[in-house]
Formats: sequence, structure tokens, C-alpha cells
Amino acid sequence: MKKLYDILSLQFELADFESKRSDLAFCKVKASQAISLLTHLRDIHGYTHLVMLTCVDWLEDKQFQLTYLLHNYATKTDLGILVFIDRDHPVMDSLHHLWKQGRVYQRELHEMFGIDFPGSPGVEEPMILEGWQGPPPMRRDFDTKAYSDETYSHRPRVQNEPEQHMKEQLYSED
Amino acid sequence: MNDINDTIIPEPVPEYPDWRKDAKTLTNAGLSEEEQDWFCDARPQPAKKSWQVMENFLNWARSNSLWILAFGTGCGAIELRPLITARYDISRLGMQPRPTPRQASVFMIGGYVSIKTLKRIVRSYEQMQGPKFVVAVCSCAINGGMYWDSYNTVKRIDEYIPVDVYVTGCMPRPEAVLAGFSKLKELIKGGKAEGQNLYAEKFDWYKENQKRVIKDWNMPDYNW
Amino acid sequence: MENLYPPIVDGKSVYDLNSQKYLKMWHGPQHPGVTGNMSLELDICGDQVIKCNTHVGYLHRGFEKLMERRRYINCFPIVCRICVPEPDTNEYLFAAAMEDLMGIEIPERAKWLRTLNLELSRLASFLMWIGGQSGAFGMGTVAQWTMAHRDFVLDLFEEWTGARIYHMYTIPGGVRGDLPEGWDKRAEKTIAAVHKLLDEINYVMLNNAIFKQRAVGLGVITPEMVDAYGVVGPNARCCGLQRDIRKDQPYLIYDQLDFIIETETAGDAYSRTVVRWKEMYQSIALIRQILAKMPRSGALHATLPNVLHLKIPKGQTYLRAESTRGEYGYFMVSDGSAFPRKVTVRGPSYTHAMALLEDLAVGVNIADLPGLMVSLHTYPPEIER
Amino acid sequence: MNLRDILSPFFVWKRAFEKPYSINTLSAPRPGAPAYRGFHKNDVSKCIGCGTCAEICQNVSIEMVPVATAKDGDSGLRPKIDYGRCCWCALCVDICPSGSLTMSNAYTWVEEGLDKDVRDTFCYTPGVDSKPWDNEPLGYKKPDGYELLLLDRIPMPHLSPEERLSSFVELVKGYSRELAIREADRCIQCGICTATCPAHMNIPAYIKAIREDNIAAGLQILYDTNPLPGVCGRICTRLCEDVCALSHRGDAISIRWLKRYLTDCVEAEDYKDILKTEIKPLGKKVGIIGSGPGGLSAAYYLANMGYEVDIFEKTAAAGGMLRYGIPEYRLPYDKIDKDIDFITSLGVKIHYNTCVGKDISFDDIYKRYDAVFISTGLFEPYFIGIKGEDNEGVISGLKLLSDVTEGKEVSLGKHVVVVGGGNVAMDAARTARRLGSEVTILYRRRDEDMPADREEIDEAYEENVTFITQAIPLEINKLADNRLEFIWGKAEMHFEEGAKRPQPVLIEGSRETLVADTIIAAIGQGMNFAWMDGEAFANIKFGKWNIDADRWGRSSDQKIFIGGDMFNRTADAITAIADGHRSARAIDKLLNQ
Repeated sequence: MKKLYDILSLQFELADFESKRSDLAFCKVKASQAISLLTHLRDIHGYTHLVMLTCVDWLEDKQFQLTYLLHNYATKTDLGILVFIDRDHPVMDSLHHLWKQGRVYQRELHEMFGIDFPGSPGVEEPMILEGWQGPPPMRRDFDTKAYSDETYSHRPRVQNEPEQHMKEQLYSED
Repeated sequence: MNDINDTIIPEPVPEYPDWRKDAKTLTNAGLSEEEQDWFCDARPQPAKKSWQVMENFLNWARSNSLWILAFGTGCGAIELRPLITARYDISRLGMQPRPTPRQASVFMIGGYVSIKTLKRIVRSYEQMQGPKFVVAVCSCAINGGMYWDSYNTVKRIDEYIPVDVYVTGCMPRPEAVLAGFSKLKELIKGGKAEGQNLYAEKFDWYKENQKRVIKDWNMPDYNW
Repeated sequence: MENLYPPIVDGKSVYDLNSQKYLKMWHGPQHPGVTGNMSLELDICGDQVIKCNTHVGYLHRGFEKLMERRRYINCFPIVCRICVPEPDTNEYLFAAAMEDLMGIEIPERAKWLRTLNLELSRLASFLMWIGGQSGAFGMGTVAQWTMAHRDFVLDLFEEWTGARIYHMYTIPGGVRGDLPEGWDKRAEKTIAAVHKLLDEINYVMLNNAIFKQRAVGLGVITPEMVDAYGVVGPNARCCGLQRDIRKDQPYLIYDQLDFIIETETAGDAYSRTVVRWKEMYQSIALIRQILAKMPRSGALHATLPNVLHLKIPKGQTYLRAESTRGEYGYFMVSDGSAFPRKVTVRGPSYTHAMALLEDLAVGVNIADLPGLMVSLHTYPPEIER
Repeated sequence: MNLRDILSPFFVWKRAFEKPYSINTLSAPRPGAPAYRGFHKNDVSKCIGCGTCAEICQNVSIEMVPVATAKDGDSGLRPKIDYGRCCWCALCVDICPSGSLTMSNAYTWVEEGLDKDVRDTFCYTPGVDSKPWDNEPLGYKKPDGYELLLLDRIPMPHLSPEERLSSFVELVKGYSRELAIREADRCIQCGICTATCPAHMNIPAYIKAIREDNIAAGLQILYDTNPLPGVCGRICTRLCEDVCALSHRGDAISIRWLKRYLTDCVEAEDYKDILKTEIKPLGKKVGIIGSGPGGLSAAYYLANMGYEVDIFEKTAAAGGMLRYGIPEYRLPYDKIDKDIDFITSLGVKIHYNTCVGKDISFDDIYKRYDAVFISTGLFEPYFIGIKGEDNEGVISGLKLLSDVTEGKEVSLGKHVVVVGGGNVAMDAARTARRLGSEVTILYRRRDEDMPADREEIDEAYEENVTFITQAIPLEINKLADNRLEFIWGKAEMHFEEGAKRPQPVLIEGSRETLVADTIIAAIGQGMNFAWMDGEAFANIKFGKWNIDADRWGRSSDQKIFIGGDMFNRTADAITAIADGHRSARAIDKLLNQ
């Protein structure tokens, strides 16, 4: 994997190579070069299978980490391409022309994280949620419990902490 | 302990207006003007009772031909298949799955209900012919279950449609679901499975609850 | 009839829905021909589909969000709910991803028991699927048999793990408990019954003239489509590709077991059925091998740090396993805290039901559409999670 | 299509003659599998209400509700389970520290939905509310071979018995950072220990601080309730460990050693920075008699509140029983000094070699100070009460220990007999071992009845101390060669209903002999009220064995407070510290309001 990384880094600006296992590695690439790197990997290096495209919200760093995981059936290795994009203006190039399922992933990310993929067919359509009015729910700053408490009703319940309860019962006057 | 153990105090449920005093027609405001013509604007009315003897006979008949709407709304649906096939064979009890709400009399809520499904549930339920009954299986339908903090599932299904019988379990075994259906039969025979009438009586309350969580209400108010 | 179909411009049909010639039809979510809970928005011409849009989200619970606010150990009971008919793959992958990030090696016997668990649930899932497949083509008898036999397999699970559907057996660090006394014998009996059933399915279903007529040539997947659509599992093997994660990247103890990758070449619904039918034989053989070779004593569970305040070192990993539907994967990111930063589940149905089905459905009769859907073996809950 | 394809489906008609699959579930419901995860059962007599089940439940389906019955080490709460939330994952059963929570194999629970207060449907407290499956023997129990809790204690590195005997070096080496974090990781944070600790130390909080490697925060938590953590971290009787939730199925958390780890991590100079003591003087004075743990504790908290504190100590060093009653190998003197030095650095003055009643009169103190706290402790050893006890060569255990502390030359001879089974007896015996003697311990009851710490008894065994149990001393005679003849009789145990320990009764005619150079009596200590005379004591009421006082140590004279061993009967450091703290608050209440 390291060898491939060295070859690729001649052409692309890669960084932070991390070999997780002998068959799995991650590396970082600039957002502007990501799609051409993916095309390159697919066409030249045999990484023909887009395993998944997902996003990790690094709220503290104000960044989204897009992870394109590619698999090579010949060498049986996985390469994760990490792309960091700005969280406040999340826009990324689309890969729907490379893999048919790409547009579905992008549609989901648009809905769940609010990332825009210009040109991806149907990316604006809601896929999973219907009539959703809140912020994109998978973002870290969306609090699902608060939303749930506010929107739906639960049975009332009282939670007694053993430590507190024993204090009240046994030695509260101290 | 961390925040998942916080005390949850629900908002008080608003009082529902008496349907008799407030008997106006439905507006169907969620629909376009053209579509409003397609649906009726009458409210549901509680079924009128005939003589007790007749009623008893009808209840007996109803309890022995429960047709289930084959709408798997959650994980619970997976136990419906063993139930309707050879091993548990609910045909013995005069029950069978029906593909369309118009032919079904029992709605089985199979656990958690997401908002998107709730819309379909409400519509399917309203389309069912009376007398109709609801059996809610799985703990998720009772108090949210393991999705108690999820943003997309309703916690208590009885706020949105009336539930006649609950079966707890995650998953309840087919036998437990069967016990639920037996209980439903008992209730029907005793004339106590009045969920449909309750829905008509508390219609405004149910609608209000439904509309509170279904943010894009683009359905008729009463889809009959 | 030919001129009824809309003209094709730039590879897309061009038509006007209001022209009275075409009809928009919703297929599902409340429809017996739809597996699970999804809906297809169809544009039809006569009884033929000219456009299909898949709509999912009826089962969305926000697992990935819920996991962000649960401790690692508390995610363990919820992951199996992602896929109802075959929960064990989820349990295994979640546990394995955790173990991979923590650098924990699980005991040898736990690996065997996990493999047994996976294979048995594969058998149950296939039995359920074959019932759906036959049902979709109007053969209710086979569905009655397979569902009953699946139930026999579930009885084995119930005795072993304590639950029928959600076994919650593969816990991070190992497994929860041993096989009960005399379980092997009962397992062998059930497996023999399933084996007999499979032989009969060959007669009733695979050699059935009606089934053949409807399934042969339905929804053909070509080898070129496989990578373009991200097709995995039996759907990829039905067009001749030798791809099976159990062989390619062996996990657990699959490298010590003897089995072959079953393939077909036609790529249609019929060959997909045959591939799965053959795989069930493989699965039965695997279960028998495991029961014969399994070590009978040894630790079941590695010692973990206290699960109540377990923290996993910063890092990310991806683990995959071969489920009945193909590659199932867990991408887990840890930020060093007690809660997962992100767990992404890659369900194989995701690509099959969304991109692939939408394209395969074009030109299919409405009556064959359920059969096509089931032959792709999709389970909606793993699409939307 | 060929003929085979058309005909082969008919082949399966033979199935029509087979037994049907259907099972009759209606008339006889199938029971769940023997290990089926059904509804919960709880053995309430075993349950300790630690709330771990509620903690691990990801569905928040377990509420802890109060119940009437509560035993020792029991929070009085019991889990109430909401089956509208439960997912039957049985993690609660697997993690239950007392092993009381199990599941039955019952699985059917059906309720009507209409017109019901939903608040309590599908909710019940297993074991408290009766349910049909309560006595169901089958069902899920935690399987063998896997454990979610870490039940085994991280072993504490010790000196080997041979190394120990050659010196008075502390035999417990203390946890390293890694070991301490691993040990702290075992804690489930239930907080039952907090209620049991006499000082109510916030044990879960400081264990959490250790786990998170936040030593400063941990030290602050310690000093909230205990100003002698370094001492307690070594010699505390650790009642907390007895009730530790983990002790029901495994080893208790080493709470004491973790406390010791925290104090050992911080240098004496850094205490001031970490604890950030800011004292606003109030201009009032409190006098304290006795510089044992009770006095020091009261002094620390009073000084922190801004009082001017003077301690009167009759010996040349502070610490009381900590210094004079506990041998150095258990509690090194520099560790006592470390804690005491921090207290004196707050402005507490200790008047050494000042015996109240001799060097200064109590009336004087009573007049000079706004309040007086007395914690003189128990320093009068009890006698065995047998013939020949006044012989030379019969000494008390306390005397041996204090002589060694003071550095006096002690010669015990070759053979030493120690009478008693308490901590002082063990300390005396092991000190004698270190001084080179052969030691025999005589105890009235059985081995398991000894009041001493089990750890100490085991260590005494390791150090080759000989134990003779069920032995009642009868007589001591002086032999011609200046040695002593110790005569004892065998006892048998009589068990009485309701009694905690059996009563030893001498077997008639039993008479055994031991020859020893020194006999050490270590059967307990009592109090001396002799110094308490003078006007100031006029208002004070004496109880049966003690001064009358309420639980804050307030005697019938509102200016006089008492605490420590002379007030409570537990006679351990942590209770004295708790007394000191409580009285300090009571004094503050008296003087500041």
C-alpha cells in the first residue's frame, strides 16, 4: 500500500498516509484533486469498487471528513481517500459519472449532512426523511434527544441515583 | 451517570375539543384546490349500535374473521410471516393477511414507526372499513423502545391511532402475538374493542397529534 | 404495440405523463409484493415499467446518530436491528470493528462460535428469502415450507442464544456463552431437514416450468455492470465473478474451512436463485464442518476494560463480511472518547435496491417486478438504517 | 421447456402424506427455551440497588425506585423495568454485580390499549411486584465463561515475607500509574461505598479522577472529607470495600490503595498549590485536646473555616494512635508527617509535650477558647484479668508499639506470646517478629472470627507467626530462669441465636502450657477520665461508658465537643476523622451563627 501511495503522490498532493492493516490504508487528498484521483485509481490501479462514501463531522475542527473507500478485487486491498471540506460551506465535486451508486450516496449525504454535490442527479430530493424541517440530522450539533423530547411525548419517569438516594435516606442532616 | 439517563418530563397533552360542539366539516387544507375535490370533507362518526342481541352476534362474527392488513411497519413484520405460514398458521383462527386496507379489519403495528411510515399508517388506517382494530406489537410502539431518543420515530403510537391491544417484546414471539390476537378476539366478543369509535370521538385530538409530527401534511384530513 | 413505448432520446425515455398513455403508479410501501418497507414509484406504459424510482426511508431510525450518543457497549444491542432477517452479521462486524480499533484478539473458540452463528443465520436468511422469491412468482407452497424450516433454525438459535430473531450473541470481546448440551444433535437434525427441503426445492421451484419461464432472462446483470453499480455478493456471482469475501479476505476461521464459491453465468433472476440455492448447500456443509472441528473447551470472551467507561483509541477502520446479500461493512471512527464518533454501515442492499433496481426495472412487467426485487435480495432497513 | 420441468413439481405431492408442521400453540403455549430471554426476575434479598443495570441500559428502560427494605450496603432502590423500552438484550443481567437479576423464560404479556392510564402498563419492579413468572426456574442467567465486569483485583506489589522480617520498611509497595488506572477502571461508580464510609468520602469521584489521570482533582476530592488521606490510604479499616458492589461476586475495588496512590503521586510541596486554601480569619479560637486523627481532622476543617486552632498533645509528636499504635512497616512516619505538616501549614498550632491536667489545666483551656474539642482517644490498655499478669515480662501491645516508635531499646527475648486477635495484636506480633522473636498468637475464638483485618492475619501467617485459636488464657507463672509459663485452656464454640460471633466456652479440665520470654496482651484499650476534673466539667453529663453527646459530638456543655475513639466505638481512624469533620461543622454553626 505504501508503494502505491508513493506512486500516487508523484501525481497528486497526498498526505497523512495511515496503514491500518496490510489490506487497508487511508490517505488524505485535497478536495480539488479528489475526483481525478478516484478516476485515476479506478482506471489505472484497479480500484474498481466504490465500497462506500460517508462523512464524519469534525465539529471542533469545523470540517467534514468525506471518506471514499475503494476496493481492488485483484489485490484485495482497500484504500480510503479522506477529503476534508469546510463545514460551513460544504461543497464537493460529484462522482456520479464514475459509479452509478455514487449519486445515491451523495443524495444521502446531502440530506443527512447538508453537503452539496453540484451536478449529481436528484441530489436535492429528499431520500430518507420526509417533511423534515430541522437541520441535517447527522450533523454533530443536532441533538436528537432534545429534538425527540420536544417533538414526541414519553412516559414520565423519575431516575434515582443510588448515591444521592442513600444520602437523602441515611445521612442527609450531616 | 451520563445524559442518557436524564429525567424526561413530557409536555401536557392538550385537551381535545368535543367533536359534537365543534361539528364542522374538514378543510383538507394540506391538499391543493384541485385535489380537495377528490376527497370527502365529512368527519368520522362513531358507529351506531343496534340491539344488544344483534350486536353480540355481529361481534362474534367479527371476532372470527380478523383479516390482517399486510403492511409490515417495522421489525415486528418479520414475525408476521411465520405467523401466516405453516408453523403457526393463523388461518386456523379465521385470520389471514390481506393486501389492501379496504379488505382488512386488523392493523398490526410492528414496532417502531418512523414519521414517513406514520403518514402511510394514518392513511391506511383511515381507509380501512369499520369495524377495525389495531394491535401494536413490540416495545417500541408502547414507549419508544430502543429508539427512545431517535428523531425520526414516534414514541407512543396510541397518540396517533387508537390501539386496542398491545403485545410487548422485542421481538415478541409469534406465540405472544397470537396471544395478542386472542385477547383482541375476547375484547371484540365482549364489545370492548372500540378503538374505531374512539378515533371518531377524539378525532381532533388525534389529528392534532398527527399534524404535530407530520410536518408536511399533504394528505386529506380524513381519507375515507 | 411497439409504437406505444415512448421514444428514447439520449438513452432516456421521453414521454408526457399527462398524455393519458402513461400512468404513474406507486408500488408499496403497503404492498405484499415489496420486501420489507419501501416503495417504487413507477411510470408505466401498459403493463410495462418505463421508469422506476426507489423510495426508501420508511424504516429510518437514525442508527448512526443514535450510536454517536451511546457507549460502545450500548451500541451492541442496537446494531442487530439494522438488518432484521440476518442480524448476526451486524453484531459480528460491530464487535470486530471495535476489537480491531482496540487491538484485541478474541479467543479461538469464540471465533468458531461466531462463524457458526454467522453460517446458521445465513441459512435462516436464505430460507426466508427463498420463500419470498417463490411467493413473488406465485408459488406459495415453497414459502410455507421454507418459513417453517426457518423457524426450525430459529428454534436452534433460541436454545443457543436465548432469542429467536435478535440473538445479541456476538458481544465485543467474544461471545455470550457456550452451546447447550445436546445442541449439536438437534442442529444436525434440523440441518438434515433443510437439506432435504433444498432437494425438493430443486424439483418444485428450480425445475418448475412456470418459474423458469418467468425468471429466466429477468433483470440480467452483466459483468460490466457489477463494478459500475457496486454489485456484490450472489448478485455479482450470478454473472460468473468469483467474488466471496470469505475466500478473498478470510475473517474468523473461514480459512480453515473447506467450501467453494458458487457461481452462475447468466446473470438473470433464475441464476441468482440457483446461486443462492447452491450456497445454502455450502452453508450446510460449513455448519457440519464447524460442528465437527470446533474446539470444545477454552475461553469464550477476552477480558475487556470495564465496559461502562470503555474508551477506544483514536482511529478509523473498515471491516467487511460476506452476508447473504454480499459485502456488509462497518466503518468505525473513534475520537478517543467513550462514544463512537461515527459508525457507517454499508449494507449491500443500498446499491442493489437503489441504483441497480431502478435501472433493471425498466422494461419489466409489473407482475414480474416483485420477483425481480426479491431476486436482488434487498432488505430496506439496511439501506436507510 | 421440457417434460421434466412440467412433471417434476408434482413430485412433491408426497409431502401431503407427511406430518404437518403446525404446532398447537393455542391450547398449550410452547414454553420458551431454557435460556430464553423473557421477562426479568430479581432476587430482592440479593439485590443491592447499585443501579448498574440502569447505567448499562441503553434504552433507559430501568428506573431505580425506592423500596421499604434495605440492608447493609444496599441503597434501598430496586430496578423497575419498563417493557415499553426494554429490548431484551440482557446486558443488565450480565453486568449485575450481585448476580440477583435474571430473566425468566416467560414471553407473553398482553394488555388492552384503550382507556388506560398508560403510565404503568408494562412497567413493574421484578421481585417486588408479583408476576406469574416469579418462580419460573428456567430462563436466562449470565452464562459462564464470560464476564462484563472485571472481578479480579489488580494485585498489589508486596515485599516478600523474608524481606519484610529484616526491617520496618513499608511492605506494600503501592500501585504504579498503570496499575492504579487499571484498578480504577474496575469501578462501576455506584456510590454505595460513599454512604458506608463514616466520612462519606466521595469515592466514585476520586476513582474517576484516577481513571482520567487527573491527580489534582482527585486530591481535592479527598480533602473535601478527609484531611489525612495519606494515612487513610494505608491503614484505613476500609468499611467501603466490605460493601463494594463488586465484592458480591468478585474482589472489591482496592479503594484504600487507590487513595494511597493519589496522595503518593503528589509531593508535599505541591499540596498548597493544588488545594488552593484561602483562609479568611474569623478571629475566634478553638482548642483541641489530642492530636490523633479526630483532633487533626477537626483542626484542618476549623482552620480552613478561619478559626485559630491550638492542639494540645501530651507526647512529643502528633498523630496519636496513628504514630504510636501502628508500626512503621504499615504506616511510615514520614507519611504521617506529610499529612500533618500540611495541616500545620494552615496555621494550626500544636503544643507538644503538653498534658492537659498536668501541664495545663482544662479550666484554663475552657476559658481561653471559644470552643473545645476533645479527642484524647483510648490509651489505657485492658488487662487479661488472670493470675500472674503483674509479672515482669507481661506488657501491653500498645506499649510495645509506642516504645518501638519512640526508638527505645526493646528486648523481648526468644519466645513471645501475643494474646488477642485484633489489629493491635497483629501489629504487636509482627513487630515482635521483626525484632527477631518467635511469636505465637493466642485467640479465644476461631480464625474466621478474628476482628483484625483479614489481610493482616494473612500477612502474619506469611511471616511465620504461629496461631493458636480457641484458646482461653488461664494463668501466668514465673519460672526459675526468669521466663514465663503461660497456661491456657482449649475452648469450644457455642453458637447463640442472634449473636454475631459464637461464644468461647472453656472445655473443663483442658490445660495447656507455653513457655515464653515475653507475653503481650493486646485485647483492647479503654478510656481514662481521670484528668477530667475541674469546674469546666461541671455541666458535662457522663453516660454509661462515655461522655453523653449527640451525633455531632455536642456534649451537654455547648462549648465542649468530643470525638474520636472516646466517642464512637468503631475505634478506627476514618470514624475519628468523620467525627472531627462533623464536630468542626457543629462548632462553626455554634460560633458563626
